[in-house]
Amino acid sequence: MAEYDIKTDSAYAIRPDEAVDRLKGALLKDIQRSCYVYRVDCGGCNGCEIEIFAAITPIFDAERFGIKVVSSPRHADVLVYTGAVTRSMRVPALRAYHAAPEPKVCVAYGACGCSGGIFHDLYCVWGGADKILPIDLYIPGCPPTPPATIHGFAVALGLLNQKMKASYHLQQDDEHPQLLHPQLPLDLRIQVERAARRMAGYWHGRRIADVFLAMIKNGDPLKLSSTLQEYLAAQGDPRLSEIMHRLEEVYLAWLADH
Amino acid sequence: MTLAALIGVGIVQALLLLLAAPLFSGFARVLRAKIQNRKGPPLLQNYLDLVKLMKRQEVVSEQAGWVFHAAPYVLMSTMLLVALMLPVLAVQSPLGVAGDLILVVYLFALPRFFISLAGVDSGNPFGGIGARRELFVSALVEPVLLLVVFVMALLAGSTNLGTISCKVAVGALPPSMAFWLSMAAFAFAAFVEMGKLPFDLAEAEQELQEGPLAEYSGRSLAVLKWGVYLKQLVLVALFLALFLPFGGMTDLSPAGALLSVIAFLLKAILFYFVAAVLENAMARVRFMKSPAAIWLALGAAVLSFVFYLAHV
Amino acid sequence: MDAILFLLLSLLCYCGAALVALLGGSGRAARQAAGWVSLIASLAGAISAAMAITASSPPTFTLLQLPPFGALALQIDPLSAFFVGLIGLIGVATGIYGMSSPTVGRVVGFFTYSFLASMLLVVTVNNGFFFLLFWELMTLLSYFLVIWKHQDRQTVNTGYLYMLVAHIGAALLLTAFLILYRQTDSFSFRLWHQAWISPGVKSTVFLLIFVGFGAKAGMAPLHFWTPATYSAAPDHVSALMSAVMKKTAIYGLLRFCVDLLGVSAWWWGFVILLFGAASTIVGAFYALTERDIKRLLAYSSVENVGIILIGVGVGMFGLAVQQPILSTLGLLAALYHLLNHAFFKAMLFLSAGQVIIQTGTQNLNRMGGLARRMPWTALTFLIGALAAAAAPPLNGFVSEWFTYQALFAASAVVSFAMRVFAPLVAVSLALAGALALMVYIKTYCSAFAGPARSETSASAQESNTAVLFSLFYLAIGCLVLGLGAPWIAPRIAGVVSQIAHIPAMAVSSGWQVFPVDPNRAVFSPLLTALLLIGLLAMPLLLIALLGGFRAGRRSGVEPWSCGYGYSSRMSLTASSFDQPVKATFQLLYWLRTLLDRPFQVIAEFSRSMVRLILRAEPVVETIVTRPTARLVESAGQWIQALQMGDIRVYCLYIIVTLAILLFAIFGRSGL
Amino acid sequence: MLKLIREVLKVGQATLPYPFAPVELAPGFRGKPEYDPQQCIACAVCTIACPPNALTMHTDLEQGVRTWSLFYGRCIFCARCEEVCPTGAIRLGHDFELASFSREDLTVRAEFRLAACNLCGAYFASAKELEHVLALLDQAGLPPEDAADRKALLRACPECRRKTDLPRVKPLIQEAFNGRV
Amino acid sequence: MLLTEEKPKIGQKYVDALRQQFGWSILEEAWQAPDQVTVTVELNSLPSVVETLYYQHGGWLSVVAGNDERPINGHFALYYVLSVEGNEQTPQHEREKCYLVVRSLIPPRQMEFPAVTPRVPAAIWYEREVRDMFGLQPIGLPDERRLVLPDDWPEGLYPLRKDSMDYRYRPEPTTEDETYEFIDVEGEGIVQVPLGPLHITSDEPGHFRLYVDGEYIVDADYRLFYVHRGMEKLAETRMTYDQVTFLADRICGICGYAHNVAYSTSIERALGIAVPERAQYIRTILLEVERLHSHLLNLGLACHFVGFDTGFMQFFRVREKAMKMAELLTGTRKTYGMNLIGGVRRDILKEERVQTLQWIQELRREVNELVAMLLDTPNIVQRTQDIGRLEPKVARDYSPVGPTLRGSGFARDIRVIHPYCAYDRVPWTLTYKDGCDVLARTLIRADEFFESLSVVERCLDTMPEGPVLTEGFRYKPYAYALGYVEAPRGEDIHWSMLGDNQKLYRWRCRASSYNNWPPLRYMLRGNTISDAPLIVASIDPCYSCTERVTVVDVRKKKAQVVPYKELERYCIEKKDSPIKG
Repeated sequence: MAEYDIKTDSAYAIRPDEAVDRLKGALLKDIQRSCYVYRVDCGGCNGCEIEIFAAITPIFDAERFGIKVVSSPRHADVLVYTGAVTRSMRVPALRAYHAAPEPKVCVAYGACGCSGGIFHDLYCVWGGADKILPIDLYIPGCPPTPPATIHGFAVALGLLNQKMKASYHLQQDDEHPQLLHPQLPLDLRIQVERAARRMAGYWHGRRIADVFLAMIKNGDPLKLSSTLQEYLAAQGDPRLSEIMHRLEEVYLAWLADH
Repeated sequence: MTLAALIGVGIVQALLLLLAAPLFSGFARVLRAKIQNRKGPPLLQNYLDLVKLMKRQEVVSEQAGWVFHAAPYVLMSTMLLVALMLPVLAVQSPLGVAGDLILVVYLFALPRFFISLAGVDSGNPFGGIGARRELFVSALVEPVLLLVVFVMALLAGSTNLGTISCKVAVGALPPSMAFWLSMAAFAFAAFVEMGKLPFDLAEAEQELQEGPLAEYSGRSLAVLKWGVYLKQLVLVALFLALFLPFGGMTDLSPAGALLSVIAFLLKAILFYFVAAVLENAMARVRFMKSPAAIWLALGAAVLSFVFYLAHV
Repeated sequence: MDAILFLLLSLLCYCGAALVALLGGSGRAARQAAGWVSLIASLAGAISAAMAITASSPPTFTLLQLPPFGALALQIDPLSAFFVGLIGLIGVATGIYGMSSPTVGRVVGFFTYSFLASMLLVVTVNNGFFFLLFWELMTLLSYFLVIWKHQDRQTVNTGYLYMLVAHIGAALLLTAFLILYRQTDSFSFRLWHQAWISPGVKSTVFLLIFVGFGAKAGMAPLHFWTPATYSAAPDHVSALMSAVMKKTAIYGLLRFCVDLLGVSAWWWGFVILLFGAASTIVGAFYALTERDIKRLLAYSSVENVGIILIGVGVGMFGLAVQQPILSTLGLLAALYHLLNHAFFKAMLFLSAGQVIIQTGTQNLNRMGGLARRMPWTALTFLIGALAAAAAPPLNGFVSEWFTYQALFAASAVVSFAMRVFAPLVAVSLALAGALALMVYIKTYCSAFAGPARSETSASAQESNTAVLFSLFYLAIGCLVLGLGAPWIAPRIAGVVSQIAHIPAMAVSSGWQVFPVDPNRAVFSPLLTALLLIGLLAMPLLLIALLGGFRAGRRSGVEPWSCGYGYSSRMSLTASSFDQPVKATFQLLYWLRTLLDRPFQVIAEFSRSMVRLILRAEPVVETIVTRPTARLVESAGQWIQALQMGDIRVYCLYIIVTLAILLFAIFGRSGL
Repeated sequence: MLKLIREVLKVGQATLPYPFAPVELAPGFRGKPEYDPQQCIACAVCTIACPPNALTMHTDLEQGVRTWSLFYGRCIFCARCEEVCPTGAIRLGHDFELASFSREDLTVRAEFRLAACNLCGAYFASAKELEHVLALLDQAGLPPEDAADRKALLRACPECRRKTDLPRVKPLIQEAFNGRV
Repeated sequence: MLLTEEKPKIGQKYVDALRQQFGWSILEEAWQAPDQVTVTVELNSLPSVVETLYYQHGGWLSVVAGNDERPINGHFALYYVLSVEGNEQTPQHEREKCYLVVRSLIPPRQMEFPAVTPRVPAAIWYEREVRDMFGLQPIGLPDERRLVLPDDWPEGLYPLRKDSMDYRYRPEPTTEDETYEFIDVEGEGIVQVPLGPLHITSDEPGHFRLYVDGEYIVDADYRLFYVHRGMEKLAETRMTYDQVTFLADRICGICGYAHNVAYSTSIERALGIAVPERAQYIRTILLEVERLHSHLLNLGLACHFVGFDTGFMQFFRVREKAMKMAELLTGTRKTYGMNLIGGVRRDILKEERVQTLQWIQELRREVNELVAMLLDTPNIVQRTQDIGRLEPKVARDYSPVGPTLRGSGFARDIRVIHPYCAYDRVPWTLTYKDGCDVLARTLIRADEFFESLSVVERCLDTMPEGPVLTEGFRYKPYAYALGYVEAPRGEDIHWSMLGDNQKLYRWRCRASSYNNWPPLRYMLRGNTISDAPLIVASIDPCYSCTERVTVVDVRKKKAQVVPYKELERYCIEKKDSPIKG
């Protein structure tokens, strides 16, 4: 969608400046133990903003690393851009950029800040902070949790190393996807998994279905009921019992069909 | 002590105050974190901040004139001058030849003039409002401060800082109701002047985004912040010099010097501790209600004056 | 005689300047010529003062003898010399200013220079009758200056108000003088001083004189005419009125109450002290809420007169209780502040005048950003503002410091009233000081700092060289008066000892000044200034040590306004500045509104009364007024610009005053 | 004020030691989607389900290559991909430390080969997907001849399949139309 | 959708009353649910009908949706959604409460409609928005300014028209600086204080222009919708209707789940899906968990804005427990992504249940202590009492919602008026106060917090058995219905209309703050600058959901300029407000 990207020759547009780029390396050393952060909300949903707030509150306390959220971009060392950069926020965001002293670190925060997130190609957003200004660090997440925020700042300041690596996989010849529960008939597996998902959702459902299918697979079908009883007694969870019994019903119905 | 020795002590104490000011503010910052159940920044964080700010680029608004540039320097130099004059380490005023208590009180007005002016000069809308608030509050506090100064001066028979301090230190002023009330009123006035919550009206972060500080950046901000820290410590030192000048040197001796430094640090820590507890346990005063609180201090000051008249 | 010669020279030159201005046409050349002549006059005045102050006996010169009233003699004793010097020093500034300021045209020039001459006469004449005569002349001339620039109804009303107050004051003075005349059978100051007068009479005379001069000095609560008057007058006239004319009232107070009568009761000083304190408070509060720059400065003058009166009060109290230290301190503080105020207020008015010329408005809300357009004017205004706000170590602070010391000394004396009130007055002084700080920050901010709030303000031009010269002259005066205190204070103390007839006391040694007793307090303005400047090195050193100078600076960015586009309407306005004070001290402002009304009514009433008189007495008009008017009219076509009605009224005033005077005297001798 | 001080003293320091010690996460925490390219069959279900288009797929029919890509910078961690993935190739793990200096480091790409139609030779589906479907057919336990039939059909592209199937379907369609009309 | 005849139709009497009063102007009625009816009225009687419902039958304006129905029936359509609750004359037990949607069609050649705003002020923003998004001119609307679209958006391009543009089309900016015209307040020396879009206290962008005389706020104007991203268009284009739940989560980072539920229920109602009981309970639990952390956030921020940072930190410390609870129950702290059309994606098993119950105990105890501490803190009451008053009359005119409304003495909560999920099955009590000030609103939040704890507890204890998800329902083209939820900030309401391609035809989501913004101006007037952030925070605004502040006093039909002297007097005396009435 290149044709829809911003082309504006704005008075606020950022021109490349090599001198500033060179200074950035020195900056990191200076701000490693004292870092003033200014938040620039470019049209986020509030999730990111509140998580940044949460990162400075007692449980996570970013201030112990000398990180402080300041109220004026003039004081800022790091500008944190959240939100998908709406049209109305483009100029204010750039004003904040120009208002901050050079050099500075610009962080794109959250899915929207990194790329526009779920809004990435909409008419009223520009799709991420890096569309309008140079970004030094991306902190993905929707929203990034406070620990993720702290980790992100630590990476930005060079205190921790980046964990992410680009990966590119090329299909190999010996690559074969494994079948799930290959010993069980397909329709039984699918029926049980569906029932489990309907009863407990995709996440619990899969785990429960796996346990159940393992019981079928490993045990004697006739003894299933007692194995199940033992298992459920050990778990002591009435809801789990209900779900398992429903799966048992599905299994019994399947057995009856075959 | 000889004049030369006194001047030496003055220089030492001014440097001490200058260098220790960020430490004390850092201490307040750590206490603040502790009251919020946080781990908080390292004790020396303020130094790191200042050093960092020094190395940052300075961004200046197009509206700003030279007053804006001058203000931080005026603040620091004026506060250093006061630091030279206060009896901090010695019971005498090291630079008593320059002026007396009235001069000290008026010296606080000089940076206020410049900082407020700078707030407006920067063109920043909040800078102006901050300037207005700062001046309004100080207009209310000034009479309190002066009345207390007068009562103390009358008790001691001199407006000379060293004289008052000496007399209090050697117990020549019998502790009276007038003295205690003056102390309370002065402590309150100093607290307000320090710009601590609930009276940080000019720099109210949530209301005014740090007011006059908002437009500053880089080394100017560093000097300004340092100046503000120094001003706070100087106010504490002034309070201690007037009311609790115990432990100060009378002669120049290594032991005395060490003792006086330790005594001062302990007293200042105590003041900062109490101030930190108070400032973190309260909401900011609603600006238009701040006079009511200050009338109270004025009341205390007037009462101390009445007690002085009645020799109580 | 040398001093007298210079004085006469000065007078002549002022008259000459007036004539040059009047007859020289409206061109630049005439303006400059008049300015130069007046400059010579002022310098001559200053020299005369300098000579007289060191003279062993007061030089005197008798001009003529007018038997029933005594001799018209000029005498320059130290007190007179002090004021002659003041007029000369300020005259220098207005002279230079007048050379280039378009406001000082033909008529205004004429009146200005005659006004200066009249003031010289007021402070040097040593005869009650002539004092009053010149006093009236001074009032009349200043009245013409007030109504000259604007001829709208408001200004004319203002003129009436001014005249009314001045004449009520004059009437009181007249009464006092007549009482003294009855006691001594003479108008001669010397006789008044020597004669024995009963304390009761003295006190009556004191009260009359105090109120009479108080009104002229703009003391609260008789200050109400000042803002309107100063606001209406041309800027250099406001400067003269505030810096000098007001001070002649203080001169009168000192001359009559301290020098001639001698203080006979402790409450004289006490009353003055209280009125002084009230003036400081009222002046400061009202100045704060003004948005008209000249009204603001006028109210500030009220405050400063209050400070002067506090000094006078303490001094007189000291005389009454025979505490020469107290008297020395009080009167020293008063005279010193009087001098300081003249300097900084003249400068403030003159630079305000420049601002008004450039922006075309007196409304602070519509100025702004002038510091970038008029940097030098801004600098001088800033120095004036700092001095006026009593920022150490400028001159305003030095005299306030003396005032505080005087009050401190007063609170230590035995009198209970003083022990209670002196510290409270000090508190009011502190409050006024803090408010004054606010006033001047507000003024500087609204006019010079921040963004321009009007188009004229955005296109303002720097003042011309001559004006700047006069501004810098005054600014340097402020610095010298501040830093040179250890050398200037003893001179003033000498004057004090002469006025109060007490032995001279040391108030300074070396670099320090002190309140007679150096153990009580010392203050060294020069040392303070040097240290303040020297200590500026400390932050610079810190920056250098921490590598701060390597980081660059980027300027020219928009002020940060929360990410929104900046607009000049976001910057603080003058009205917005003082609102918290206004809201907190509502009562005070409510009082003003309440009191303003009757005064307006009185002014309106007197105006209609005058009309009535005029209509009822056409005879007087045909016989006296019209010929006088015609005479003045014939002085040039310029006179037509004046409203005829006004001239008639004020000629009438003079005539009525003189008639009463003559009647009183001859009526008595006839008996 | 006293209540506050009491509360403060009671609670003590609440700050977690992270990053010096790991944080405790809920077992069902939705962290970074972990992708197992071995298990992926490039069936595109996830890319269709993904609400923010963090998962995209590009099919190059000329080269016979399908590129699957995941951009963490756009991911909203909703786990729809996990929910719909038929082979469990993508699961949301507990990793949340995703900060990265470049967009590139936030991308995972995998390139898969396409299967060619055994009738016309055109590329039509991911080879792994085809293989997986065939394996499922085995697992479904269909009768052998039926299974072979289907397998043969599956190896053809949809176009060819339709053509092959036409004779069988035609009468059914006609019947349906007749019924209507 | 079709309803069998036996089901009672709640609200029939209002429709009958309308028919009686307006006769032939009432063209059609259609029932979407037993308590949802859409009445099509003749365009010219639209204002009268809405006014009648609003002021005579106790109606509250919930949302106005514009719709480009030209592909369906050749017209533009307007839907004025009112929650009609019976007027005060009706006895309490006889008050029927239903959603009555007034629909009008606008022929495309006309492109204008009579504005309702002059009769019902609450419609002001909605009609401005309709003008922005569809180019339909409200005739008689006093405010000509844009509301939603940014300043740099070209004239004449209306994003929500079906034929106007691709959803990805990004026109070049037309301007580099703001062109929005703020109201001009007369008065010597009035300073305009800008707050935002980047202000430390607003964690989201929005621009407030305070007109201050010294410290006092004489008037306020605002420009919001900095967060307008165009998600309604997105939902109608790129996404399928079942993906929109994940978009609805991201309307707001705090109360996203409420939107999610509102959206899901609107679709479920339109399609006639019976959501399993257990899913209803789980939704209720999560809605209340969301309220927990949202209210703690607001309490914390209220402390923060008055400079009581310790309180802020303490509330946030405790709030982490609510966040952990959310993480445990949903797998994420904020944007839960828990709903599918037809149910929820995760069940609550024993472990989660036990842990949650334990945290609830802890939260109850700790928050109890913190609230006591807060009220005990000197000057907190002084800072909040009589600050930011929302007079009941203003509230009635502007239809604010949630604690903002309940603080002004109205006992109005969607959970009671139009129960959904499990709210009619677990006992709980409604809180309202008549302080009309910040204190009242804050205390309501504190009370609601504890009530939410109880609701979660009771739901966990009484959760029914059964599945959590319904599958296998049929997609019905062009069905439409309302979904509504009482979010922490008030009623969220979604009006969804399905298309014919597994997508939505039109989605109108209205967040609670949208209705709370217009009366804010009245709350700000007469207070001081110190109070402004607090007052704004007291409506607990959510900029992103509203995506949008400039209010014009519609009763006076133009930007009302109160004489400055009057305001000055009012600021000082605090009585006889010149703005009232």
